[in-house]
Amino acid sequence: MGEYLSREPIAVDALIAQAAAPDCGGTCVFLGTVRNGPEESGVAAIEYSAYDDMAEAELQRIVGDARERWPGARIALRHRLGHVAVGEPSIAIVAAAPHRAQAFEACRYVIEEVKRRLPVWKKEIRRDGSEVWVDPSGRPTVPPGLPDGRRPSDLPTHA
Amino acid sequence: MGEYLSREPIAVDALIAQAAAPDCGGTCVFLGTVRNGPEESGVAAIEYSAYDDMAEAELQRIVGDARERWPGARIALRHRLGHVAVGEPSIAIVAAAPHRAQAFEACRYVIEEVKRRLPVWKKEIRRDGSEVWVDPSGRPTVPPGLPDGRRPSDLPTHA
Amino acid sequence: MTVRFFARYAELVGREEAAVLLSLPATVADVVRRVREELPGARQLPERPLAAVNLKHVKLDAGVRDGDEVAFLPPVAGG
Amino acid sequence: MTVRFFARYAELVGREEAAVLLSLPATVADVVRRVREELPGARQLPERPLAAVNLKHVKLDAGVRDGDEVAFLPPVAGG
Repeated sequence: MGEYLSREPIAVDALIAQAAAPDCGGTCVFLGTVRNGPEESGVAAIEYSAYDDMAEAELQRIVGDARERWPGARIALRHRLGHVAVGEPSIAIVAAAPHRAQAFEACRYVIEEVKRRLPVWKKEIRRDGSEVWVDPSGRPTVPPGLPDGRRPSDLPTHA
Repeated sequence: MGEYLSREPIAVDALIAQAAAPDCGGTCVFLGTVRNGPEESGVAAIEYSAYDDMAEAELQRIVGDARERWPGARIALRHRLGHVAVGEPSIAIVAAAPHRAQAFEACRYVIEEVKRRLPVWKKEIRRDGSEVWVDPSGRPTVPPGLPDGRRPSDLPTHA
Repeated sequence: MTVRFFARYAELVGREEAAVLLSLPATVADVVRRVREELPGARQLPERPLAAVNLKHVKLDAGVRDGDEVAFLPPVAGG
Repeated sequence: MTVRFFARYAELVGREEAAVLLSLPATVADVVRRVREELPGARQLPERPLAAVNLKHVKLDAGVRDGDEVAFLPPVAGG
């Protein structure tokens, strides 16, 4: 895989070190973690799959866009694929910048674009052994055999 | 010292683990790092000092306020005192929450309140051995012997 | 051109890839129509899926050319 | 009551702590005035410094009581 996708656990410290620079006084990190909260009890793990080549390209575009918007920002990112257990991060984004506002804004921009654009999918692995595709909100999609249950106007459109 | 102030290097990973919980899917971390950028060339380190008892109390109040505003959020924080070298974090704030918006907002709130309220002061240690108190923006304060150079209306007022 | 299916769509169609011949000029919407007609299981795909051509998101009225890689993407869930 | 000075203010006043006697009722502003009159070096403190009483930020018109810990704080620079 390329720079951004990985099947290994994410080393957050190494990613922070990668973004660091002497002129960067503020660093914002976002970690997305597989959760097992009241909305999704019984989750043991999530299996992440991707359209690998496009996901790498899309992450390059997203990071490139962020660097253009916040020219002082240094960004490091890792998205994990494959089996990710509850409590482990599936994504880590680090944005270091001369001042903290830029770091927060760049980091937030990257995760929002990831959620909007990245061709990655999640299958929940339940403790009872069952598996279910989950939609972007983390809820199970309609069972196979039915269309998405979304009208065309709900689908994101992209330029 | 108490829960929040420390003279030891900050273990960011341990702080992230402290805030983690199975129902928290988003974690936002802020690191404030001693910088040596174009605006402050020649900085070797910063010596942080505090009104220790008040700083601990103020951090407890800030974290308490954040927990009240974002009830699902779990917050961990460490502020370093003493000699902190360029590139090392002087503060680390971790906010974990069920959803990412809460994590970002709670983390940002805590650092903004820290900047506004925390009785901590910085003395820059330059590479040439000189030392200078720096004001909140990181610029040297006026030399001793003159008043702050701020009119009363510039001073933050607190309830 | 090559058409690729991912995640739940690959399960619905029962395959991850298909070769499709179309008379040009044609759009992504034409590819969707052809795939839904010709591949068993593909009728279960939405009529207006999220689509990509050559690793970029596109709208359904985007043109396709010989040699393009067209992909149908379930709602994305990264992060 | 006890008055404490921090960081640059401690350097200006040449000490970190002083005991101050005031007739009550009195405010933090009265403490500032007394300190600026009585302690050498304290005239260099601003007339309206940031202040705290018993570990809490206060305005200068806040009242003080016997036994209070009053602190004068240079502009804060934490984080």
